[in-house]
Amino acid sequence: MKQISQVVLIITRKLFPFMLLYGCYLISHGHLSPGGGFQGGVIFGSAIILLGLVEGVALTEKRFRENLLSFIKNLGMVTFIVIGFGGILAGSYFLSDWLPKGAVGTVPSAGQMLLLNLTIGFMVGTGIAVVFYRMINYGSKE
Amino acid sequence: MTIINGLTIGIITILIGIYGILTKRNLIKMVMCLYIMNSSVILFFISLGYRSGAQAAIVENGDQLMVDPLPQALMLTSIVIGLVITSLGLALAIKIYKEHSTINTKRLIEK
Amino acid sequence: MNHAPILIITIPLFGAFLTHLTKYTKIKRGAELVAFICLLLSLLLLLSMGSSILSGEKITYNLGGWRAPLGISLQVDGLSFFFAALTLGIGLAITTYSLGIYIFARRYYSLLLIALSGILGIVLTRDIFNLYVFFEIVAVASYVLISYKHKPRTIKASFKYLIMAESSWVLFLLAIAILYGLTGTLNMDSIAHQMPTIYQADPKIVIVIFSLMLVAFGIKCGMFPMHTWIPEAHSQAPTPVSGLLSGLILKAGLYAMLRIFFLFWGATLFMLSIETVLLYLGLATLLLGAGMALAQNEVKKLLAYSSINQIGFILVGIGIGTELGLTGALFHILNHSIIKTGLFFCAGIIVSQTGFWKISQLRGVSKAMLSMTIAFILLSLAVIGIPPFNGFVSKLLIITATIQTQKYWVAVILFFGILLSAAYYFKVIQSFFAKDEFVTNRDFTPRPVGRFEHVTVYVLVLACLVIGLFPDLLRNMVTLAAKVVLQ
Amino acid sequence: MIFQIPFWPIDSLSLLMAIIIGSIAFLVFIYSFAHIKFKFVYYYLALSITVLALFGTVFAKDLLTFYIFLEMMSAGTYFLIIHNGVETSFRAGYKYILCMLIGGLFVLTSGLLLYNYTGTFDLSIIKQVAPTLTSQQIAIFFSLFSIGCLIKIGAVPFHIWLPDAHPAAPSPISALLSGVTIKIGAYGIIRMLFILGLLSWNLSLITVGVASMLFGVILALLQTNLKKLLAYHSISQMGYILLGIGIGSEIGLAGGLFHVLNHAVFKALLFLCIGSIIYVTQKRELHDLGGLGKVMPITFITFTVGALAIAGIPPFNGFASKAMLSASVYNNLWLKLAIIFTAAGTFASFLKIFRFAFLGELPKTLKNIKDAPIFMLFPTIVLAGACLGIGIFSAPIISTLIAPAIKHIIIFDFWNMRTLIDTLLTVFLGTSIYILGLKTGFLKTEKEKQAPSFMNYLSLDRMCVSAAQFINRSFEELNRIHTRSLNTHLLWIFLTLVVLIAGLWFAWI
Repeated sequence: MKQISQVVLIITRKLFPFMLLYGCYLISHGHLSPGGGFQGGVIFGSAIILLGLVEGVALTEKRFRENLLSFIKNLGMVTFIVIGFGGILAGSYFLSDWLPKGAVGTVPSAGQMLLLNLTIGFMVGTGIAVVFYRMINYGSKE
Repeated sequence: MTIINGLTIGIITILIGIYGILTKRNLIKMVMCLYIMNSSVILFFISLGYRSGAQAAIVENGDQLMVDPLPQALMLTSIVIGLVITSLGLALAIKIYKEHSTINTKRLIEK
Repeated sequence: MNHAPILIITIPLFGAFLTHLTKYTKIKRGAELVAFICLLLSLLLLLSMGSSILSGEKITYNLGGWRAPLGISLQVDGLSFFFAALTLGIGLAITTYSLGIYIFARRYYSLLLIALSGILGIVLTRDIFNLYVFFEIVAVASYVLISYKHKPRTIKASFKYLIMAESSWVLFLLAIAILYGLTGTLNMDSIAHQMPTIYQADPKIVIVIFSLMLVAFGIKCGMFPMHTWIPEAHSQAPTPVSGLLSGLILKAGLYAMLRIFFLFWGATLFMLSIETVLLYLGLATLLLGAGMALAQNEVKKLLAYSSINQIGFILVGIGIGTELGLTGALFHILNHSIIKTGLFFCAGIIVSQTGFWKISQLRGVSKAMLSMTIAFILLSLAVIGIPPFNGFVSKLLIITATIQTQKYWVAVILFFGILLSAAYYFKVIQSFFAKDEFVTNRDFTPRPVGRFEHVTVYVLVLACLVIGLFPDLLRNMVTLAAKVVLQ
Repeated sequence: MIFQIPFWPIDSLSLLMAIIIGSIAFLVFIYSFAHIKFKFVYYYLALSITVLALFGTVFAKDLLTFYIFLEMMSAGTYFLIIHNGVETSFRAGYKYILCMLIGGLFVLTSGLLLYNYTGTFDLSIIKQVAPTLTSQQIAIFFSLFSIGCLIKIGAVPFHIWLPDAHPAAPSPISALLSGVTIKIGAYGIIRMLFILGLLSWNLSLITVGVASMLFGVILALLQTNLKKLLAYHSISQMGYILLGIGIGSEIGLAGGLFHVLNHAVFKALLFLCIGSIIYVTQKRELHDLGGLGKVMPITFITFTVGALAIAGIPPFNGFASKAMLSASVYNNLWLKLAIIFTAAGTFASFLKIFRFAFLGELPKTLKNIKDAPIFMLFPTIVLAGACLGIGIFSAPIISTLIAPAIKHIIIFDFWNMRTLIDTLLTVFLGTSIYILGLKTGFLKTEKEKQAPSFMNYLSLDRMCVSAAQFINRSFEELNRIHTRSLNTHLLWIFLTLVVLIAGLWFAWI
C-alpha cells in the first residue's frame, strides 16, 4: 500500500479535535440552529473515519476501541429510553419535558432536549464508527 | 410556480431510480438506485413543505413566514433509514461477492 | 394516566440494548434472561389493559404530552390489542425456541427484541409516518436476522428481501408524502376525517395513494405478484426467524392493510371498492401459493409457499368485507401464526437432527423422530382445516362469509385451495411414514436439540387443539377486532 | 357463531347405526390384537379416533357436527390405510383422503347453504322449517349433500377411491371401512330424507344405486385380487342400499336399512376371513392360492357362511334383506332384473373364490400353514353366527331395530314362492355365469399385466388420476418458469403498481 502523504497525516491529526468539537457544537445546539443529534453525530463519526482512513484502521482502533464504541452506542440508547422514562416519573407522558427550561435562545432552553440530542449524537457517532470498522475489517479477522 | 421544482424533480428521479433498479444487473448499482429512489422521495417530501419566500424554521424574532418544519424533521429520519439500508445492502453485496464470486443477478439465479 | 401503551413498546426496545450491556456483567445467559423478562413484562402490561379494552374502550397515549394532530399518539383498541397479544405470544414462543439454539448470542436476542418491539410499535401507533419508521425497524432487524447464519443462500435471500421490500417502502413513503401534502397532518384519524373531501376533489390522487400503499403492504404480506421474496427468505432463514417472518412479519403487513385501508376508505367510499381488489388478489395468492407448494421438494420451501396460500385465505376473508369475513380473516391470522410457527419449528428440529431438507430424503423419518413427526402431522392437519383443530374454525368462518354474501364461485376456489393444501401436506406426511430404512445424513453432525425446542412445539400444538375445541375462548377478542376494523 | 358439540337424544336410527358401529368395531379391535404386528400405538390411536368419530357422526344433532366428525373419521381412516407404509398404500391413502375431503366439502357447502336459508344447523329445527323452504332450495341442498354422501359411500360414479383403499388397508381396517365407514354416507342420506320429508320414488338415487350394483358386480367378476374383489362387491352391495333408499316405500327403506346391518355383518366377516388367509399365506392373488379348505377349516366354514349371505341364499341374512328389496320393486321389471343379475354375479364370483382358493390343489409353498390364531378366528365365528342368527330371526329383528328407525311397522313374509323362485333363479344364473365365464375366459384367475386399452380410456379412475397429474405437472412447470432473476421479480412489483393504478383509474372513475 502506498504510504500516505505526511501533509495529510499531520493536518488530519491537527484537525481531528476541531472536528470533534464541531460535532459537539452541532449536537449541543441542535435545538437552536440547524443541526442536532444525528448531524453532529455523523460529523463525530466521520472524524473517526477520517482518522481511520489516514492513519490506518489498526492504529485508530487502538485509540478508539470497537468494544468501547459499541458500549457507548448501547449505553446511549439505554440512556435515551431512561430519559424518556423520566417524563413518566415526573408525572407526565413518556418523553415529555421534565427538566426546568432556561431562557429562549440559550443552550439550556429546551430542557431535556439537550440530553436527548447528546445521547443521540454519541450513539450515531460511535455507531457509524463501528459500522466503518466492521466493513473495513470484514474478512480479515475471520 | 415553475414546472421545474422539487416535486417534479423528485418524481423524475424516482422514475430514474426505478429504471435503474429494473435494468441494472449489478447488485451494487441496484443498491445505488435504491438510494436514488430514497433521496428523491426525500426531495419530494421536503419540497412539499417549501413556501416561496419563507425562511428556515428557526424562531429568532417573532412572526415571520416559515417553511413547514415537519417534513424536514421527518426526512431526517428517512435519511437515517436510507443510510442504514444502504450500508446493510452494500455489506450484503460484499458478502454475496465473497460467497458466490459474482454480483450479477442473472448469474445468481442458479446459485 | 395509563402508561402501558408506550411501555409495551419501549420495554423490549430497552431490553434490546440492555442485552449488549450484559456482556459487562457476570450473569450467565444474561441476554436470554433480559429478552424473556422484557417480553413477559410487556405481555403482563398488555393483559393488564385487557379487561377495559375488551369492554370496548380505547386507550390513547400522547407521546411527550402533545395531542393528536400535532404529536405522535399511540392508541390501543380491539384490533391493536389483538395483534399486540399475538405478537407477544408468538414472540415468547420464538424466544423460548431460540434458548436452545443461540446460547451466547447477544446480537441475536437484541435483534429479535428490536423486531418484536417494532411490530408492537406498528400495531399501536396512530401516526402514519411512525408506522413507516417502525416498519423499517422491523425490516432492518429481519434482514440481519435472515442472514444471521452467513451461509451463501441466506445472504442472497436476505439481499433479495432487502431490495424488494425497500423499493416498495420508498413507494409507501411517497404515498405518505402525497397524503401529507393533501392534508397537512400525519395522524391517521385526521387523515381519515379529511379523506372524503380529498376524494371528492380529486379521486385520481386517492387511487394513486391506494395503489402505492397496496403494493407496499402487499410486499410485506406476500400478496400475489410481490410474493417472490417469501420462499427464499422463509426457507433460508434460521428456524426461529422463519417462525418470526411467517408468524409475525407477514401479519404486520396485513395489520397495516386492515388498519389503514379500512380507516381511510372503509365505510365512506365504496366507489373505490378496495374489497374487490383484495378479493381478486387474495384468490390469485391462494391458488399460486397452493400450486407452487405442490411443486416443491424442500420442506421449508413448501411451508413458505403454504404461508402464501394461507395469506391468500386471509386476504379473501378481508376482501369479502363483511363482519363475519373479517372475523374469519382475523381468526385465521391468529391461527396461522400459531400453526405456521409450530410447523417451522417442527421442520427445523427435523432438519437439524437429520441433515436432510428434501421431502424425498426424509422418507421414513417417523421411526427416528416420532414425537416431532406427530407434532408435524397434527399441525399440518390444523393448517389444512381438519376439524378438531383451530385452522378449521377460521376457514369455516371465511367460507361461511363467502356463502352468506352469495359469492359461490369464491367458495369453490377456496375449496380448491383447501384440496391443494391437503394434497401437498399429505404428500409430506406419507413420506414420513414410509417403510424404507431411514439413515441420517452422514456428512452432517446433528445439533443437539434441547427440551426448550420440544416444549415450544408441544405448547403450540396444544394451543392449536385448545383453540380448535373451544374457539369461544377467543371469540370476544376477535369479533371486537373485526368490529374495530369496520367502524 | 357456532360451536358446541350437540348430540341427539338418541333415536332408533342412530341407535341402529351405533349398534352396528359398536359391534363391528369391537370385533375389529379383537381381530387386530393378532393381526397387527407393528406400530401399535399409531394403529390403536388412529383406530380409536376413527371409531369415536364414527359414533359422533351418527349421534350428531346438527349438520356441522356431522361434518366435523365426518372429517375426523376420514383423517383417522387415512392414517389406518397408510399403516403398512408401502407405496401402494400411500397412493391409495392419498386418493382416499382427497376424495373424502371433496365429499366433506360438498357436505359442508350444503350445510352452509342450509344455514343461509334457515339460520341454523340444528337438524330438529330444520325439520320444522323444512316445509317453508322452496323446492329449488331443497333440491340444491339435497343434491349437494347427497353427492357428498355418495362420495363417502363410494357409489358409482364416485367410487374411484374405494377399490384402491380396501386392498391397501390392513384387513381389519378393510372390514371396518366396508362394514361401517361407508355406511355413514347412507346414514346421512336416510337422515336427511327423513328431515326434509322427501321419502318418495327418487330416480337419481335409484339410477346411482343400480349403476353401482351392476358396475360393482361386473368389475368384481373380473378381479383376481381377493381384497379388490371384495371391494367391488362393497360397491355393488351399497348399490342395493341406495336402491332401497331411492324407492322410498316402507318396504324399500326397511330393506335398505336392513341391508345396511346385514352388509356390515357379512362384509366384515368376508374381509376378516380374507385377512386371515392373507395373514397365514402372505398371498392375496387368486392364482397363488388353492386348497385352503383343508388346512384352514374354520376360516373355510365362516367364509362359506359369508359368501352365501352376500349372494342372498337362505337362511342367511343377505337373503332376508334382498328379498325385501326385491319385493319393493315388484312392479318394475328392469329393477328386478338388475337385482337378480347382481345377485347371480355375486354368486358366480364367490364360486370362483371357492374353486380357486379353498378347493383345488394346495401350492407347495403353503404346505406348512395352520389356521389363523384364535383372536382372528373368534370375530369371524361370531360374525358367521350373526349371519345365521339374523337370517333366521329376521322378523323379530326388523320389528325391534328397523321398524322403529323408520317409524313404520313392517310385516314381511320372507318364505313364499316368489322369494324361493328368486333364489333358485339366482343360483342357476350364477352357476351358468360362472361356467360360461370360465369357458370364455371372461372370469379371470390369472392377474393380467396390462388392462385392455379401451378400458383405460373409459376408466373414471384413470381420468381423475390424469387430471390430478395434469394439475401437478402444470404447477411444476409454473415453478420452473417462476425462478427468475431479482430484476424480473422487481419488474413484477412495479408492473403490479402500474396495472393497479391504470385499472382503478379506468374502472372506477
